[in-house]
Amino acid sequence: MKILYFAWLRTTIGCTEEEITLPDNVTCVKEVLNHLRSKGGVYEQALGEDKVIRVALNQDYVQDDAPVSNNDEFAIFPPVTGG
Amino acid sequence: MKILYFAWLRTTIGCTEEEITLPDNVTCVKEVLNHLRSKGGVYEQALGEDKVIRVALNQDYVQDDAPVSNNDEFAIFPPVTGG
Amino acid sequence: MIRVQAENFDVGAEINALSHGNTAIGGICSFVGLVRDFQHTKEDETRVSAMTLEHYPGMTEKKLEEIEAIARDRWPLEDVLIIHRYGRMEPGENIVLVVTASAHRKAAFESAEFLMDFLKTKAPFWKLEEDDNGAGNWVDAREADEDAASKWNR
Amino acid sequence: MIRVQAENFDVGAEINALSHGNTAIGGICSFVGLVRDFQHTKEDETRVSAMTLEHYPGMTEKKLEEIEAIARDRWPLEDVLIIHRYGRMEPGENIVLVVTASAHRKAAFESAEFLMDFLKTKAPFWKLEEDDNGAGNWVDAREADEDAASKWNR
Repeated sequence: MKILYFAWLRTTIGCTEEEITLPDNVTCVKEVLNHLRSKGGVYEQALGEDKVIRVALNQDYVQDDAPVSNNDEFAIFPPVTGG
Repeated sequence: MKILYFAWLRTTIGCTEEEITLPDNVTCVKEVLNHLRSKGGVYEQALGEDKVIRVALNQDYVQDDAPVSNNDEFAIFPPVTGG
Repeated sequence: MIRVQAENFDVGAEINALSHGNTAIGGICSFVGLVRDFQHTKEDETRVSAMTLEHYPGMTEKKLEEIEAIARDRWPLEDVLIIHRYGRMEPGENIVLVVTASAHRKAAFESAEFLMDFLKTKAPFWKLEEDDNGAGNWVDAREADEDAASKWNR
Repeated sequence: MIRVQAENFDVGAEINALSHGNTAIGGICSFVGLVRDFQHTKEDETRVSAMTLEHYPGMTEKKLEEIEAIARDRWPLEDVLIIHRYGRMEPGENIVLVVTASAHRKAAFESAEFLMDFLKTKAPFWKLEEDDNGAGNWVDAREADEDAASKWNR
């Protein structure tokens, strides 16, 4: 699965984009976030429960329970501030 | 008093502007309108009770009971349709 | 600033000129009203070929200045422009322009809509439409315009 | 039509181009958002010297197209233009432009305001402000923007 980070998530994690292989027990958005968080360090810091983040799956906003697969584009970012 | 007519009031009465001297008993807007109406013909036609008209006194909208004098500019026109 | 004129105006140039160099402005809202070539009803396909706007010189300027002052009092505006034409205009031509500039988006939008609603009901202009049969008709005031203007009193 | 670009754009030229020749248009509403040189609070007089807009290429275009389609579905629009820039911009520069053209004034105003409210809450852009001390700060989302957008669901 391709993971993209934007804004302060990108600068905190220090990475624009990475490729991960989902473990078999990771099947929805919330589980992807928990999986990344379990890597600790900057991931734990960026994805902590106190952080307000949004997830887009294949460029659409999704909720925590949306199903995921290894072919998806998974983007994590703060609430948007354009316009 | 200077009387101005606009839009269909102008075309019905056939006059852009006229000067009248107010009789002593004509002291408010409503009385000016009645005075003009009493001239009959196109005045009666243009200022009939069924007609929706507006009055501006010295270039401000006024109600029927506003006091008038011979020095005023008195304009009669339909509801506006600009913009 | 207000302008009442017979000549056409360049919407783009007016907006560009207004914003220039004031870095307190966060948003500029504009509205331009144009002459439409519309058919009156499905049954009556007569189209408007031109229209003439009559106005009340003196009172027009006075009312536009009052409307601008009310908007500036009600919203935090960096700049305001109102241009209203009079005389004969053909379909596609500009009739009126309002532009409002503010630090804030909501103030710019609301004040521009307010200005248009008030122009429609308070500025002494009257439309005479010529249809493609050559007939001239004074346009009736619309109740919807009065309703739109009255909401600002709430 | 939507455009996502790094280059600046000419607000006036864009509006003039959109209206050209369509005599079904009765009103054109536009809103341009600009970079403000604002001081954060009375106590903190630091001013923004520039900002950089990061975006999500691909998703940005997709969301702007969706937002345009929703507006066209909801209001009778003759034309719609959305331009949003990304990259580094200094105070006074254009960030975003929406233009809506309709036979009717109310449709033009409402749809332009709708587009801006939805851009603010749905389009994947993030502002990084540089203040005049050289520090960079990611701007927090405003609850007021969410409130403004949510009113269109009523």
